[in-house]
Amino acid sequence: MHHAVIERWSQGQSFLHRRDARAKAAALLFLLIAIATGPGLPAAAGSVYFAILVLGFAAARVPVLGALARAAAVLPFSLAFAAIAAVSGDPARAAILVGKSYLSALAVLLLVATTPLPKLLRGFEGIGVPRFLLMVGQFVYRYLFVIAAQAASMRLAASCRGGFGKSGSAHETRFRAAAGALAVLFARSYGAAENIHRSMLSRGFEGHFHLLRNPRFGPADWTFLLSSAAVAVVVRGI
Amino acid sequence: MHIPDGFLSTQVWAALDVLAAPAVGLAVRKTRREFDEGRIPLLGVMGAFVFAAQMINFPVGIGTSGHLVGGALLAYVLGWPAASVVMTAILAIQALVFQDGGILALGANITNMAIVGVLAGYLPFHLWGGGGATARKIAIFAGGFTSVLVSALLALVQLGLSGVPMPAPVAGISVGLFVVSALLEGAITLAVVQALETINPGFVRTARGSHSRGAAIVLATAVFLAAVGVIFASTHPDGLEQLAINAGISQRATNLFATPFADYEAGFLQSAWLRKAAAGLAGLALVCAACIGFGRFAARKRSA
Amino acid sequence: MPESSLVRVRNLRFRYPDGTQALDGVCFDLFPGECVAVLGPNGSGKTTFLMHLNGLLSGEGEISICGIAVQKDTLREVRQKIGFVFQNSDDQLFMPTVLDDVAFGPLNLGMPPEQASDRARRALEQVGMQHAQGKAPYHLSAGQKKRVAIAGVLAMEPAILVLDEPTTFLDPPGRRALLELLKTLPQAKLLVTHDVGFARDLADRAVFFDQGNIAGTGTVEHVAEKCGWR
Amino acid sequence: MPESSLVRVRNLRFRYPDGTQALDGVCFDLFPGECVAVLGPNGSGKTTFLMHLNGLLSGEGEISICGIAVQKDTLREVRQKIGFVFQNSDDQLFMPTVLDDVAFGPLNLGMPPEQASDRARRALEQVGMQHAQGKAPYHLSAGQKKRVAIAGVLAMEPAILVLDEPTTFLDPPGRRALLELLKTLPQAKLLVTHDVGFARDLADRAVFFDQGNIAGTGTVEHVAEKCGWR
Ligand SMILES: Nc1ncnc2c1ncn2[C@@H]1O[C@H](COP(=O)(O)OP(=O)(O)OP(=O)(O)O)[C@@H](O)[C@H]1O
Ligand SMILES: Nc1ncnc2c1ncn2[C@@H]1O[C@H](COP(=O)(O)OP(=O)(O)OP(=O)(O)O)[C@@H](O)[C@H]1O
Ligand SMILES: [Mg+2]
Ligand SMILES: [Mg+2]
Repeated sequence: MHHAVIERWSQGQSFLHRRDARAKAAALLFLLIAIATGPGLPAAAGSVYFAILVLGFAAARVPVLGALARAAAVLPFSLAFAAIAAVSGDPARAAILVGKSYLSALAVLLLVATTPLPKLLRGFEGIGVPRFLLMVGQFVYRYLFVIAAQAASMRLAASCRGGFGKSGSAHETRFRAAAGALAVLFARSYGAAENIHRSMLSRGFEGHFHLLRNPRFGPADWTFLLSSAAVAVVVRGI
Repeated sequence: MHIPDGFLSTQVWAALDVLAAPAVGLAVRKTRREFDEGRIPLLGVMGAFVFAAQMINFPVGIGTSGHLVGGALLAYVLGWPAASVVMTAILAIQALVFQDGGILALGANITNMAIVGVLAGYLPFHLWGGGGATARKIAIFAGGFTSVLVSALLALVQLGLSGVPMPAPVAGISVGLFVVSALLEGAITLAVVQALETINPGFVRTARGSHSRGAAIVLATAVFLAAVGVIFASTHPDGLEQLAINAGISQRATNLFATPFADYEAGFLQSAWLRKAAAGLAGLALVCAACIGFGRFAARKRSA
Repeated sequence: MPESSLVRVRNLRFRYPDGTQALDGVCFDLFPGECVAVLGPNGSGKTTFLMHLNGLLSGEGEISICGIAVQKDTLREVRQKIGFVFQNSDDQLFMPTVLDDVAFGPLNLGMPPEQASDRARRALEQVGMQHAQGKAPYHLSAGQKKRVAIAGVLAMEPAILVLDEPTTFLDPPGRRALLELLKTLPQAKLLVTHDVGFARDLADRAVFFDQGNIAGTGTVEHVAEKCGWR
Repeated sequence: MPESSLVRVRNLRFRYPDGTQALDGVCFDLFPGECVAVLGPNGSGKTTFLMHLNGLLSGEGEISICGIAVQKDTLREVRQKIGFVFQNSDDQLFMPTVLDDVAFGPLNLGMPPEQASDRARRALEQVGMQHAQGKAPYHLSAGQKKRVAIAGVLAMEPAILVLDEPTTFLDPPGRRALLELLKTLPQAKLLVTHDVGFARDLADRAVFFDQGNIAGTGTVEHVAEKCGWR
């Protein structure tokens, strides 16, 4: 699956991997804001951002080509609008749309490829995001894999008997079948949630999540944060 | 439609981030009042369900298929505040892990889908869901329909306000496509709710038909404003501003937005472009505030 | 006599996009009336192998089902010949009533509704579930769900039945009842299972998967012995 | 000697809100060091019975765990004494990493993080999974998941282990490894299973549930024989 690769990358041990999640998240914000608020996107600034990000991936020992390809996930959306812009006589804007969105996606990818998601979410708590919301996010991510595997086998099972989507029986039958599959998936998810709750109670849960270790924000993290901010400001000025 | 970074102008994304943060905060507070931390797994697993639901394709017609978006369905099952929280978590994970939607644009995407989309999906259900069987069906369908339509139109407005070129034919085609996918969402939501009720009638909340005319008007206004916004933002570059001036909000809005930006760059506000943007944003903010305000009112009524 | 083999696989190789070599040169035959057990550790490629048989995945090598080569344009025909019963019946039962569910396949084959529900009824009789026609599948017991899932596949009148871990969630009487049911079904069967006792009672022979290839073949007893599997 | 029984249940009755009488006067004792297998058909009330032991459900009758009556105000104590391993490991491994998950219980007991992670590490060693500390639970195999789930329970240092269908999803070597692991754990055990062979290898005696009550008791062999269970 798509995410599995990113997760593997995030398990690395490089300098970037070892930085505190809060430092990396803040550095990402600086970079994104620099890209977003820059006046247009001069080729020079764009290339420098790109070079910095590529260096980042290389330093983190994440396959650069793989990362470049993954960040291309934004391109269909961007290219569609860029085409419209170009046709309506604004080719400069078209280039900006594609450039800015791709660079931003690449920057986000560098963060998640060097920070396991649970650590990242915990880092956000330090920035003031409500813990409740983060815990919901953590559970979404955890059970994504479980429920998606169930959905995949349902789709498979259906396709062995003609599938939901393709032609064959009446449109309505297949529509109802797909709705039924979702309802069954829903009921199974609901049951899983109840079992999880039971299992939490059995292990002494009393209404509040206690978490292990709060990461330390060390001097190296400060250095990293401040220098990335400085770089972002300088490059924006190009 | 998940807007990536690089598309929205600074004013638009910043304003929407500022708007979305307290809205999500409010939703979290309300959710915590109803669900304790022990129910976090339920919210999380339901979020995972909405994610996974994209893998089940529904036949649409000649060769194409669509899937559930889920905002309205979540609201019917969990109530709107929890549904907003779950959708917010989903959008954040999509932005981070799947590069689907931007980080700076997260406020915009949350506003469109997790806040306004969920409220717009919940409202019809709240209003008419308590009526007879037919009324209930219509309400469920309408909820799915409006949630997707309003979210998509808002996204289009934001893009238009940000100056992303959108010639009239493109805007027209987009709106047409949105209507189709909104109809599909309505149909899927209804079909899934019906199937769920054969499994366990307890899953879907019972709505109190309040028949509040005011709320219906708010809903209709939200949809209408969003639609009008799209048309003006695209076909009449200055139309939105004109509308705002007519409504008398332009001046006030400019002042409202002037304060935070005043130190940033003095002459900045002179630009007509910014006035237009400010007016548009103020309009958006009004729509959102109305939806949120009504949501609070509705929730109070239900718990009463 | 390769002509008569219902499933004929030669030199099948498959690599998942992430680089896992899941199948590495599998050759296999299933003859009419036979029941073959597929044994092997978790992750050895058994499910991946099954998914090739009806074209849900496609790797290198030759596969033919009842003499039809599995290719894009023959999928419809192939999927009618080979019926899959999944491990978790909930994956498979999604229509609001048992009858609707069993008729889903035949309707997809383009059969008129009358005829499809006749077929569905007949399949339900075959598994002894005709009394449950109007029930909602989600509320049946584990054993009943398994029977309905099998009926859903039988309704397509396949020549071959493929079962992935059919005994999961069943209590011993349920397991025994399933065994009896499967013995009465005339189709050739391919049975993936970790339950060696069940395989021994049902299968004529066994193949043992290991790291994407068949590492042993013979009677269930013999294979289990040789591969340290019990 | 009822004083020394770790689990003491008298006349337990429970009816689900929908009217199903799931338990109908169950009496049961578990003594230190014992391993008791709970057999019985689907829907006979086994899981419902287990859920009463740590107060997840509460019906009429008396239950005490290590001499403590199970009541609202003793739940904290009781839940530390009795450790539950659920059927589906995915439901039990809900934290993002293996170490976080195993430390979840100790942290809930109010232990400081340092000490909790020490305990978690020790529990992981006990099940032979110390190398997987930092992994995400969904990247583990079925057998590994089961081990981590057991570690999560052992980290609370319970006096009693309760296992609901522990062999589901395991291949034969995984099942055998689990058997060996459980044999080395000193706790008294209560084991619900449909796998009679597994019960025979592990349990000192068995009780047979039927329609919400205990219909037979004795050695596994004897109960299986008497109740037609194999
Ligand atoms: N979608 C996938 N992408 C990448 N690798 C996969 C995928 N599905 C399975 N694999 C890998 O392919 C190999 C074979 O998997 P398969 O599911 O066929 O095993 P199996 O024999 O059916 O195991 P089990 O007894 O657990 O069902 C394993 O190494 C597995 O991790
Ligand atoms: N939440 C519930 N509401 C109503 N009835 C229930 C509920 N859970 C279980 N039951 C019913 O209570 C009875 C006992 O169920 P229980 O789950 O305890 O059986 P079991 O012996 O564990 O079965 P299995 O071997 O299938 O796990 C069954 O008739 C079941 O249908
Ligand atoms: Mg398999
Ligand atoms: Mg049970």
